[in-house]
Amino acid sequence: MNPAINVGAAPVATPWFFYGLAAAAVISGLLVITRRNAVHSALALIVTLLSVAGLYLMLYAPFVAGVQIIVYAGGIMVLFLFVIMLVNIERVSKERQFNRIWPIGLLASCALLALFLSAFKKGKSLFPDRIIPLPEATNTQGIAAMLYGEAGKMGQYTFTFEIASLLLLVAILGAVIMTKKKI
Amino acid sequence: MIDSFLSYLGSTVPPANAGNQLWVLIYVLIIFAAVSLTVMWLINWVERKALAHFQVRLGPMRVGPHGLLQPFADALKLMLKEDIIPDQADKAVFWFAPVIGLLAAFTVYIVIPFGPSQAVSDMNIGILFMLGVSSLGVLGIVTAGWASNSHYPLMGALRSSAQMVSYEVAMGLAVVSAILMTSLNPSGTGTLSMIGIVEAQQQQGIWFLFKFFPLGLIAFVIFAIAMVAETNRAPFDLPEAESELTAGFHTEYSGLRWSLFMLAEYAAMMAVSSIAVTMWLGGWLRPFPNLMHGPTWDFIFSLFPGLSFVAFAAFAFIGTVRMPKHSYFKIQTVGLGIFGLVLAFIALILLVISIGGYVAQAHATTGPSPTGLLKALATFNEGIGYVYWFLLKVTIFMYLFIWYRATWPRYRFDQLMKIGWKVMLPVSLGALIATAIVGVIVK
Amino acid sequence: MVEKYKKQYGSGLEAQSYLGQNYFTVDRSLIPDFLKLLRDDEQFDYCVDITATHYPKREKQFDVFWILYSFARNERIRVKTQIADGESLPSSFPIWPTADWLEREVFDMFGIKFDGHPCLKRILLPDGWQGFPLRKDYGILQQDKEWVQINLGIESGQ
Amino acid sequence: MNELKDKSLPHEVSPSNLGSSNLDLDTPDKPYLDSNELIINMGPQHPATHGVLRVILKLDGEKVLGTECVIGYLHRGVEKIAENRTYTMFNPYVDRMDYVAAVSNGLGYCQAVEKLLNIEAPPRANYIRVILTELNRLASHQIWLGTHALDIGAMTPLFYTFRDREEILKIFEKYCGARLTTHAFRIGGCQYELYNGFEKDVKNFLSFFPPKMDEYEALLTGNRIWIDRTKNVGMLSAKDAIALGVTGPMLRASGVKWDIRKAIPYANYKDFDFEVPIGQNGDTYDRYLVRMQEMRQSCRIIEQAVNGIPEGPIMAKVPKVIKPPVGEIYHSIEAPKGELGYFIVSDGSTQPYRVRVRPPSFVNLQALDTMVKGQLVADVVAVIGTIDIVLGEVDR
Repeated sequence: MNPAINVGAAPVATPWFFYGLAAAAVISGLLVITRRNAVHSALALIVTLLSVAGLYLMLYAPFVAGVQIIVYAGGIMVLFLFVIMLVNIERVSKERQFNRIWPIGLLASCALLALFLSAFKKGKSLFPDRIIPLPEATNTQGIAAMLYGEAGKMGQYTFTFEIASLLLLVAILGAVIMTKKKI
Repeated sequence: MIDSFLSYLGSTVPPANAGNQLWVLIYVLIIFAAVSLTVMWLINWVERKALAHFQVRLGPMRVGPHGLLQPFADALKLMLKEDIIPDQADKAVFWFAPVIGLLAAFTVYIVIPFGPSQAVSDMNIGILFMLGVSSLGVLGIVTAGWASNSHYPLMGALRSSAQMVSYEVAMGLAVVSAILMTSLNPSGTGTLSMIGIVEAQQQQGIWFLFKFFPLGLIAFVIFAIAMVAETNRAPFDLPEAESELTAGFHTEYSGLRWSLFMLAEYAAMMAVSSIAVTMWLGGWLRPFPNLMHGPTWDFIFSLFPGLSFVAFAAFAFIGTVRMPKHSYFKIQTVGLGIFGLVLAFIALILLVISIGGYVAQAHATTGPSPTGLLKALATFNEGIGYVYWFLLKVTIFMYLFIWYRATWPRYRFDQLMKIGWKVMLPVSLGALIATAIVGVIVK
Repeated sequence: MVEKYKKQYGSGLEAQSYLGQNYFTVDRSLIPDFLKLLRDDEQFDYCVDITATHYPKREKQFDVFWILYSFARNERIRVKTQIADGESLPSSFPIWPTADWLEREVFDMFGIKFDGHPCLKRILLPDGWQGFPLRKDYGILQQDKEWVQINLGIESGQ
Repeated sequence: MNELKDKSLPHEVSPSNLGSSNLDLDTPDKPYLDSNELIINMGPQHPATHGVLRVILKLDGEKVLGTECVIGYLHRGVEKIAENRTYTMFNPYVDRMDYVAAVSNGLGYCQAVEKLLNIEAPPRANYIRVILTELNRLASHQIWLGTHALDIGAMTPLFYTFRDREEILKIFEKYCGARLTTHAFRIGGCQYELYNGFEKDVKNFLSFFPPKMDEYEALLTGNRIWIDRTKNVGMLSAKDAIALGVTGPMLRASGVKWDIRKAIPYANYKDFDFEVPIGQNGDTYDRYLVRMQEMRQSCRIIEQAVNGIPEGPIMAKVPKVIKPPVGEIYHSIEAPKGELGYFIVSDGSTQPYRVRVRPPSFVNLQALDTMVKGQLVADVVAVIGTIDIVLGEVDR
């Protein structure tokens, strides 16, 4: 929340909201990987996703926040829960939670942390002139323009976007074929 | 603080957009109280009475005249009832599940536009927010079913999650086709804002229900079916199918927690009805706002709220007169009479406000804009008109919910899924594509 | 029909009639074959009921009845056989699936065992029940007394 | 279900497939996608099991792999009671078996004892018996319709049927003082002469009831959801039905035109002109239609009977002390639920040596497993409803 980025727009809320949401996201993120009970993990993941949605709102990106809630919290997580509920919880809770390659995991985490730190350090010099500060009223349109284009012109990401949707379609068909024995 | 309170009166944007935090708080409180009360008292009573009369029964008759106080008695009973948490249940999740459902159901009301400025917030992504948050309601049901650690609730939860995820797709597509229609505005851009959608209908001079006939109607019907499924009401009440799963996901719940589920269910019913009204039935707009405009028409339509209450009061008085003349019914007779008087008093106030609004409008056309009381009356008149027409339309939907429940048997799970995926989804997709094509041609 | 079977089975089979209702009294050894014959050759395809009667003073204590009906002939007959206590009968479940519960009930009430029944266990009474209630020598009062003494801790429920 | 239909029964019946409704709870079938099978206990306290039926369901998700009925929760030892009562004293007990069709139970018992005594009830008594029994059939079918529809989720028909059943119960009450367990008949005829205005009451009912039936049908017969929920649900082919000993409307819905009132007429049913409605597919919808048709046919019978009640005595000459000669008799009638039979063994004393009741609900309930295997949980409820059981009769 650098006020300098969003020139002319009032801050959505006080920085305390940011700290609150960030803390919620981090804590529930930790709960996701430490809870033995899979349903608890899933619920914690939902809290993480909602906190992140809140962060998007603070960044004047309501569309992304809305999509985050609909797709992840409302859709995917419900399916997650659906699947998890069919699993025998008692058996799972007796199994080992972490596998043996934790050193590699630790290494990866350290690398990620380093990446974050460098991004944070260099962020100010990297991003300001590349981020287009969009006021809330038009950034949904902005996303649309990038994805679909406007005034007869193809958007910046139209092709990539369509490729992604095609990929998803293929994935769906694959899933159907794999599960259905005869069509 | 008082300045802030007064200065906002008559504002044309919702308080959150005006940055008026005091009014945000007031609105939230009003909406929360009003929704809880309508759900707890009015809808509960109407549903029981209407259902009873469908089924050649009388319904509640004892607590209060014609059972008017029955919902309060029930609420009291539920609050005092022992709150049982099963021994094997996952206690934390069990405790939290109804809260999730309730939160989701009530958060939605933030963006529901009862009028152009009668909403907490006019969000840019209003409809998206609404669909997203209302889809979180299923989490309450799923976690409740799982946390009960019992077979029937688990099956209810499984059914409910599958059902909601499936019907959300058709629902979303139907909504998108209405959103497409907003892009035919004179201004040329569509909107996701709930207020913007209603305004688009006003600007285009047609409810989206009738736009591109029958495309708007198809989308509306799809939504109207999907919203019944989303709220787990008959004939799609499989997650709580009484005769199959005893009570589905809330089998193990009792007392206050159970009543939270009921509250959430009814609040969600009102919320989805509000979406339908906003998207297709012109939201807060009164009938024919463009054809029949002018002070006289405004006045005639502004009499409706007052006249409705006159009708309610008349019903109450007729009931008072027809009450059996027996000492046993004395309290009830007096109570109903007082209730009628209260209604008549409300009717009087509403009529005064509408007349005051007419006078103010007449003043405004002839001389300088009115101030003081007259201005306040005009403002109230306008606001009451908006809220009245909006709630009237929502009421129709609420009544339909009850009607469905009295008439239809319950679908089976596989049939429900088949309808969701094989009928509703293609039809709504087709309607969406057709709407887009027609829209491009028209534009 | 009667003559045919009399010839075939001889003394093991006796055809009688009482108040216009026909019944065969057959020897226990003929039981599965004769019933199967009735179903296959005489079209008695509907087994109305299977039941028994207890005569404690007789040597062969039980009369077991099959009440059969033929849709094609619109005729109802009974088959009756006598067995002693402890003897078992072949199950008629393979002939008429409806015999499943009917035989279970006979077992439940009389303790007559049916060989080849898929799951011969008590049906109306709880699994742990003692004795067979429809036997004539079943002590109702004694049973009742025992139950109240164990479960209610009182001397007698009567 | 299709597998079962193709199987030619009863001659190649395989015991593991048909009739034996005994779950092997310890050895699960092959797991599907490694998901665990669910063993669910439906009842004895469950809103849709019509009393105290307990069905243990083995489920794969929502699909039913097998069922086992656990019955006997309402067992009162009626048959044992009979051995300790005189013939007359036992008469009221039979009303308590199928308590929604008490009159039919009484008719069956009285006629069985009459047969044993070799006496015949006088024609006037027979007419009264027919009228009351058919009224009772209507009442029983109304309860079936209401509860069946409620199980499938339609709440309203329940109240409609109970409203109209009330009129029938009023007639019973006026006739014999009781509404439910009527004990309307006596061995040898009827105890009570018709009250004044009986014919008028019955005729009023006959003009009142058919429009109400149209009302039920308006709610259900053409209802898309009702059809979806009942068509092809709980299929029972004619061969299966016969092999399982299923009788009554269930057998007729499977396409077997067999009604004891026509096949082996009792009372004076052969005097009346009525049809025996049958179904084609043997599914739940056909059973619904058959029962609805039966109700209309019952109205026809009542109409003919009430217009032709002869004068005369209502009791045959029955000895004061009923002491039938040694012998055994089986007599059955077409109760609303199927063939209700009484097998009475007399040893020449005043008490029956053995009374065996052949309960239609009990035998019909056996078909549950065959009918629901491979279907969904919701269908179990529909099928229990369509079998039309009364646990008082199943458990006796």
